[in-house]
Amino acid sequence: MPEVAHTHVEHAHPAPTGFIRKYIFSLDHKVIGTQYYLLALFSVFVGLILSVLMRMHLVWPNASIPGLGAIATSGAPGGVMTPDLYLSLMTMHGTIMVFFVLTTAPQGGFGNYVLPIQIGAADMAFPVLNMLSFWVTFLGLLALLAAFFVTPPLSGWTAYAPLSAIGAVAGPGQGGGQTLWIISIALFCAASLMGALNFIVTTLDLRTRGMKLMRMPLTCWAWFITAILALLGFSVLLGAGILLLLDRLAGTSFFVPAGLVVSDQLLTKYKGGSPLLWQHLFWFFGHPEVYIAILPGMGAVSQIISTFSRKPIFGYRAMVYALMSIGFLGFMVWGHHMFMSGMSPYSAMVFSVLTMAIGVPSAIKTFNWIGTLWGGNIRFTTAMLWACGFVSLFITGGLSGLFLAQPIIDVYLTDTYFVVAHFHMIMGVASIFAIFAATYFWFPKMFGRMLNEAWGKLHFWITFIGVYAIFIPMHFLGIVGNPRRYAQFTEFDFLKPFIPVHHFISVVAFITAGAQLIFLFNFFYSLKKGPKADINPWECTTLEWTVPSPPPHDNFEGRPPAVYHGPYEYGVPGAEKDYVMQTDSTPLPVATGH
Amino acid sequence: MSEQGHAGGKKLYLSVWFWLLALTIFEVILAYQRLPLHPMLVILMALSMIKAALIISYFMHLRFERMSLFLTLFPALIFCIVMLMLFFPDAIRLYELRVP
Amino acid sequence: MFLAFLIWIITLITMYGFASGKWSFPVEAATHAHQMDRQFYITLVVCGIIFFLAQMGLGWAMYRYRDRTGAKATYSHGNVRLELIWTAATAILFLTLNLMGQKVWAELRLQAAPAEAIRIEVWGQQFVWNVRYPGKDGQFGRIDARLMSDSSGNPLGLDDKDPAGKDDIVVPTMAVPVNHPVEIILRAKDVTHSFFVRELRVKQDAVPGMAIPIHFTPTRIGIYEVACAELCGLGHYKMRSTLEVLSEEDYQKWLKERAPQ
Amino acid sequence: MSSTDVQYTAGASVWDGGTSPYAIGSKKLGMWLFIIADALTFASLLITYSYLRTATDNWPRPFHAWPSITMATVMTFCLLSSSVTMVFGVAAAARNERKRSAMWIVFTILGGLAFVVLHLNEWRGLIEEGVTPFNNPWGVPLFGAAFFTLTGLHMTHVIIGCLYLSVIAFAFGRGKFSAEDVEVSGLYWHFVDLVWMFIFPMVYLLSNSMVGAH
Ligand code: HEA
Ligand code: HEA
Ligand code: CUA
Ligand SMILES: [Cu+2]
Repeated sequence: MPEVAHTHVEHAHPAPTGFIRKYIFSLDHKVIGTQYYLLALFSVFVGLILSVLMRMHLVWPNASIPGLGAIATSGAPGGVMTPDLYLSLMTMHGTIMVFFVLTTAPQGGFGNYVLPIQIGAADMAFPVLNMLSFWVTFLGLLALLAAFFVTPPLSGWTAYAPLSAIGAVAGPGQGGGQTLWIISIALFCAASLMGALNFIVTTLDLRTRGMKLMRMPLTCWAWFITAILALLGFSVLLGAGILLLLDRLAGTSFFVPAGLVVSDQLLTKYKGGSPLLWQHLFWFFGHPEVYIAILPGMGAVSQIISTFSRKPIFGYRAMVYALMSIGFLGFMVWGHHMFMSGMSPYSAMVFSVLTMAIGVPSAIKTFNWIGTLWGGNIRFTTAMLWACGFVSLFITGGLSGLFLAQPIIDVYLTDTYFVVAHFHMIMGVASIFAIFAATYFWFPKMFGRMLNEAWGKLHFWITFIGVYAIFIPMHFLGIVGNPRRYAQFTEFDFLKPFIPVHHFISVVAFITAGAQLIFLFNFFYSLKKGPKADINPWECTTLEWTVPSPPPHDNFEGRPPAVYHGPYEYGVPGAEKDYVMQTDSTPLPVATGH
Repeated sequence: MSEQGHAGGKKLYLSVWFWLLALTIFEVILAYQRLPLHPMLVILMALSMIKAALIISYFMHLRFERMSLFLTLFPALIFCIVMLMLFFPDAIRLYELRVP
Repeated sequence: MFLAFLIWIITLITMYGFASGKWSFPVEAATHAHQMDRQFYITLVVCGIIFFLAQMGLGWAMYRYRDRTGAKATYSHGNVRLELIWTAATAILFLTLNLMGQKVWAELRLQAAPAEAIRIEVWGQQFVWNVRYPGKDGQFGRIDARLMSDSSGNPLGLDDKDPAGKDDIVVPTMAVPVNHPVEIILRAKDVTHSFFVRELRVKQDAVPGMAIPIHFTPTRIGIYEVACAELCGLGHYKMRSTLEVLSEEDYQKWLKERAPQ
Repeated sequence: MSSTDVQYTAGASVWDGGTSPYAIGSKKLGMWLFIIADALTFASLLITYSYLRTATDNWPRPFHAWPSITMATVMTFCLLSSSVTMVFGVAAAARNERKRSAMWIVFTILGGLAFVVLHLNEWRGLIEEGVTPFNNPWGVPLFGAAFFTLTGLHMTHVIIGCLYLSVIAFAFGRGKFSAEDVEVSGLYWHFVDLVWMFIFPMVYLLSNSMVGAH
């Protein structure tokens, strides 16, 4: 080990004492991480309930749901949902899930909690910024929920202009609610930028002695690269959001062309803008965003699979390079969402090649996960089950992306349920599976107690079978041409034969959604009553397993550890245990090639 | 934080300032040369890039930092801006397909 | 290891679902439809094989290497040669697949419509379609947004001062002759819509402020439903019209019946 | 992304942890990253402007040598000069001459304020001529929209910068904050200056009344 001059930044703020400073406006990355996690947990259940309501409306458009009439008097008179309420539910479902669940839990939640510990730091680089970023996210969530109660917006999570830009003439939800939606997204952008900046600086500057870049756990790499994507992506979305807000409030017309006639009313206010411009700006952010949603999950899954296979990760360097190239290519493919938008057909060809190219690093990751399992001695804990489920779902969802990536096939499949199936498989459930895997894995560290494994497994089995049963049939619906974002399937002759399939999907969705209550119960029950967790229940090698569960205020109590090994030294021949901690200063018994 | 603080003397900064002003004046004069729009755009952008480079390297001290800082920050920014340029084929298509 | 079996079973059911033929595209009613479907099925086979191998491999690894008491995991950091091989293999596979598809796309979208194509304008608005034929003179008349009014029966705002517009036909459903190239010019009055006819394998957004041309040649007589495939507001789900592919004589008759006096 | 691994192989020991690989404080690195993000936000607006201009016929070119172009040049002068005074302020701070540093920063703020005042005056003139975000006397309403959005966002940055620098000058002069804090605020200020180096030619010079068509 070369001795490096040690100029570690000492932990500036002492442990706070009052309740408010300790739990509400806390500067401790662990508390903020937990806050993020709980925010995501709340949001995911809101999103889940919305999806259940959506599935109800799709198959029983005229049924009256008891109690709903009282909550949404205009959207559901007498408890019967209107088509516009359906679209609002869908918009909210998509927005909440993408922004407030998949961008918060894996990065803001686990990243915040675990990253500083894994690299041996006492906290994030900018604790105050960290706190701000959480609270601004929280404000964003409030604004979004408020939108739902003002006039729920209905232009989808992609908010295509002019529908989203011209105000209430375009539909009942396009008034104040849509404005709040944009404000919410803008706040979210600001918060994510603060968070991303903090993550990058922390990873670069606060690694402890010996924590070389190529010794960082893959989780840290994933969070780091995600932060870079977020920094570059959200800044563009922020610009786009400002412009859309101006279109709505200041009378500019960046995204609205002249001469619109909406329900026989000529809009003279707008002149000369371009709807495609919004789509470009949105997807320039939007595609990196979907990788923001999944890269941290990939990191966590790599960590978990290696740990429970008791085997070093297969091809550590290849995994790092694959993460980098996914991130890099991720900025060059946004046009695949716009093949049929009126975009130049030449651009479509370029975007198509680049999109298929992303399959290559993704395949490397898949192979290496399987390669890690291969020859291992696999311990099927609940966390491991979720991680393996993730790999299976990622393959399924990723391959359907290859269909959509070819414009000639996308002509038919775009905006059908095939797309819905694709993104639920890979994002809706693969990423969520990674969150679950991470939850079962880090819960003991975060809360000092173990989650119940038996319930966890039951939850896993139902969810795994459930999501396949929900989303595989959606591919078939796409193939027969069922368009997405339809409130009912009663108006088209060709759709009527497929209503039974929708029935099947809905029923399975209700069961699967119900099964999530098992998780909720397990979570809160174990929080209070679970068995106490040891320092290192999974016999894992990374730094967070060298500190007590839960870790003390500044993690290492002022004595940052030194690191001597790569992160995944399992099953080392000749070592006394079957794993070697990163802090273990004895050299490995065999030459490892590192 | 200290060693590079003294990297340049007053004189250096004043000469950078002078060059920035000179380039600005040059741009203004150029703008009145009745060039067609596109060559003008290219020249003006090139000049602005030089100005930006002067500000970044001297006023913002990047020249006196480690090369790695530059490599961390700017390739990503430049890459994204180049990517944003991919919007333009569409701007031209919009120009062609536009209806009043 | 139970999961391994489950993954195998799910894989097989999924593959059966795709292969059963119960879920297939609607009939092919345009010249390019066949090539398009073929590209889809080639992709399906390639992806199907990858899907099968990857899921089976995943399941096998989980089954074979489940926790065996006393056993120890093999210690390996990976194998660079193997990684290079599969990286190259997937790269070549994906690229070939892509290039095959690009050819069809180029024929469909990069080439302009043939000169003899019938030109029709299709207009989207919340939540109906309007179709305009140029009439005998082959010229579309002038349009003025200020005159657009559904209630007074002039949804497209035809300006009656323009003689070219006198014989324009504006109707809510459309018809085209079989085996004759058709060029459709997509327009939108208010927000973005998308013109979708399953059997013709046609889909294209209609964007306000732009006139987007697409072309195809129908090959099969029949009545097909036109759907809207881009979220356009609360009536999106019922924005329906029909497209009839007629024989040449029927088509001329159809036009005559609708020509303005 | 790919740059990081270049550094890794080249950088040897500084990347091994326990120290900042760039030998600068975290705050400075943070400000640099903020600048990258903010630069992209501006880039997205400038691209929007260029996109719309490319797609539009007869983009107005209303700016005459007097007053618009001249005033904009004077404003450029103000900003550039304020950048130099800021550099001197930072240098003084590094030598720990707190009072002198505060003085230079005050000059910087004055430069910024001069810029804002001139700019607002120009806005007023244009508004009197009938330019609004949705209309203007020369057709192509997007001209006003793009103009006010771009310059407005930039002016907001200048105003925020003035406030930020006031806090720094006041506190630093009184012995609070470190030289690094001054340097970091300087980075922000130079960045605001830098953005103007692009807005000035793209919005003003290319819309001066003598530029060729389209
Ligand atoms: C986490 C989120 C996520 C991820 C990771 C992806 C990944 C990919 N996506 Fe997806 N996508 C979305 C979320 C995501 N997507 C969302 C939300 C939408 C819809 C947005 C909307 O309109 O509302 C969408 C829409 C979408 C479209 C637009 C469809 C349309 O609207 O018409 C396209 C088109 O190209 C596409 C392609 C891809 C591709 C090629 C990948 C690739 O990255 C996939 C790569 C993975 C693989 C290829 C599988 C890897 C495994 C192997 C290859 C194993 C090989 C094994 C052997 C050979 C044995 N996606
Ligand atoms: C993360 C993303 C996510 C997730 C999890 C889901 C989950 C579900 N979604 Fe959703 N969905 C979207 C993202 C997501 N969706 C998006 C982006 C759209 C597009 C919106 C638009 O068009 O604008 C959409 C649209 C969409 C539609 C199409 C609407 C239309 O086009 O008309 C439908 C229809 O059935 C649907 C159904 C469901 C169902 C039944 C579930 C679930 O019920 C399935 C079962 C659920 C789970 C297995 C997850 C439970 C997870 C937890 C409880 C997590 C715990 C969390 C922590 C530990 C932090 N969704
Ligand atoms: Cu029209 Cu959807
Ligand atoms: Cu994408």
